[in-house]
Amino acid sequence: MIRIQTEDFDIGEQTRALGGTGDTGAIATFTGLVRTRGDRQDVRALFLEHYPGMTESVIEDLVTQARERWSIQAVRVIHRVGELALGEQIVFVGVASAHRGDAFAACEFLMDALKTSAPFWKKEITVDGESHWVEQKASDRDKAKNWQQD
Amino acid sequence: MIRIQTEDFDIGEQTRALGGTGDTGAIATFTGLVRTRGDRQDVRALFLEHYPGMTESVIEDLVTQARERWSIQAVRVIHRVGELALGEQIVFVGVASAHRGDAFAACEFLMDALKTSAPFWKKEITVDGESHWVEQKASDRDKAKNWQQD
Amino acid sequence: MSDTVTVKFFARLRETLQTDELELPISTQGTVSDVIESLASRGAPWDVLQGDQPVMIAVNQTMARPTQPLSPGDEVALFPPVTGG
Amino acid sequence: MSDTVTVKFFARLRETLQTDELELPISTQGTVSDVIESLASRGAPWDVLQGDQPVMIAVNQTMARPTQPLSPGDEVALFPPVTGG
Repeated sequence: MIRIQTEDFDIGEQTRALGGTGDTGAIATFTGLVRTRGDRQDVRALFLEHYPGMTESVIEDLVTQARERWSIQAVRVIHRVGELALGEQIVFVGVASAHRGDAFAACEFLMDALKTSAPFWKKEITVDGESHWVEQKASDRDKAKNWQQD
Repeated sequence: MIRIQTEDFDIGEQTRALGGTGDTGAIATFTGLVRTRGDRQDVRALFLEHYPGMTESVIEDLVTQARERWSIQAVRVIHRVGELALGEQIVFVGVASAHRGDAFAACEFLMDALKTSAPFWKKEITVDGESHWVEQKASDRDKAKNWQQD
Repeated sequence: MSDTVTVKFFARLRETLQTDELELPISTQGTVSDVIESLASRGAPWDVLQGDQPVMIAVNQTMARPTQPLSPGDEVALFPPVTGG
Repeated sequence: MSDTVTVKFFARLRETLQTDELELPISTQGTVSDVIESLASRGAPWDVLQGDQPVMIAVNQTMARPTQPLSPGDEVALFPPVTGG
């Protein structure tokens, strides 16, 4: 399940939706939150823009790659867009598997890959009312590269 | 926060309790569930025993190790004991950090270390009414060893 | 089918160009590079497309290189490196 | 203080020995090994403590080796490899 939405989501509900088949032994989740220190200090909100259509298909493709690489049973990805205040949830990736190693690896892969290949752009709005587009991080590119297979 | 308890827990509530300071950018969680295929097939429940006192201090020590090794802001570990039916939640580890790499690494370290060093023992109860103690897995020992530093 | 492509802009590029989408005629055997050159030749602010900041390209919602040939009706998107998650 | 140690058993060991806790006198300079030998010498089922299956040791709730010296009042725990999580 992949959702791009403006609304918030409930992590408990999302996690329960991943498990409960009796075959699932492990659920790994990641939640990203708006934090006060981004590219600049005193961030009070983010504005998130995306490329409708392409975003969903890029994430679908990442989930397919994860399914080919690890033994996983269910995946849920939620990414919010629009304006999000400090402390709000931005993104959720949850992976269910029989085993914890697969759940952790697939969850971290999906987050790292999403950061560098899904068409989302973040603008930070600071407490002084200024705003600026966030720059892509070299550390994020490195993390994504580490998952590349020979 | 470390809890050993018979009662169930709500992942949404636990995750919300980890974040929300404005400094937190990343929350990684792991939840372990009772699954039908353990050491044997057709598991219908687990019985979990622990060593009161030692369990808490071992987990405290693992959390201290995680805090020394990664930049993390909050940790919650919940482990249930007693009889747990198929599909029920056994264990929760949640880690909050400014950055996702630290949150993922500390969460996976804590789960791997907990599996091989916290004094819990699992007995599987199968649908035919038989029960047997679970054997420690070599794969779990290997995972825990991989975190050892030179 | 029209002999044009749709060009979309996102994020900082969309704001700098004050344009989220336009239609552009393409010549036979045109590529993404031709589209970028044609737009940049309009002068400021369009020259940002050939400036210092990297411009990513998608054609029909798939990442593409500047050398990618275009067909009438294609959807070209130009945007800064992505920063979601 | 008594000249005994408390010995606790968990999981399969607790079930096999049908004992979760006992008090055992210790000699001066006694070690965990002495405690295990003394118990195993009672014969079946206690010989399981020196059988094929690994027995883990904690002294005062910290993992320990068989050579660890004991003092009166110490809490020794014997249990199978742990399997939580």
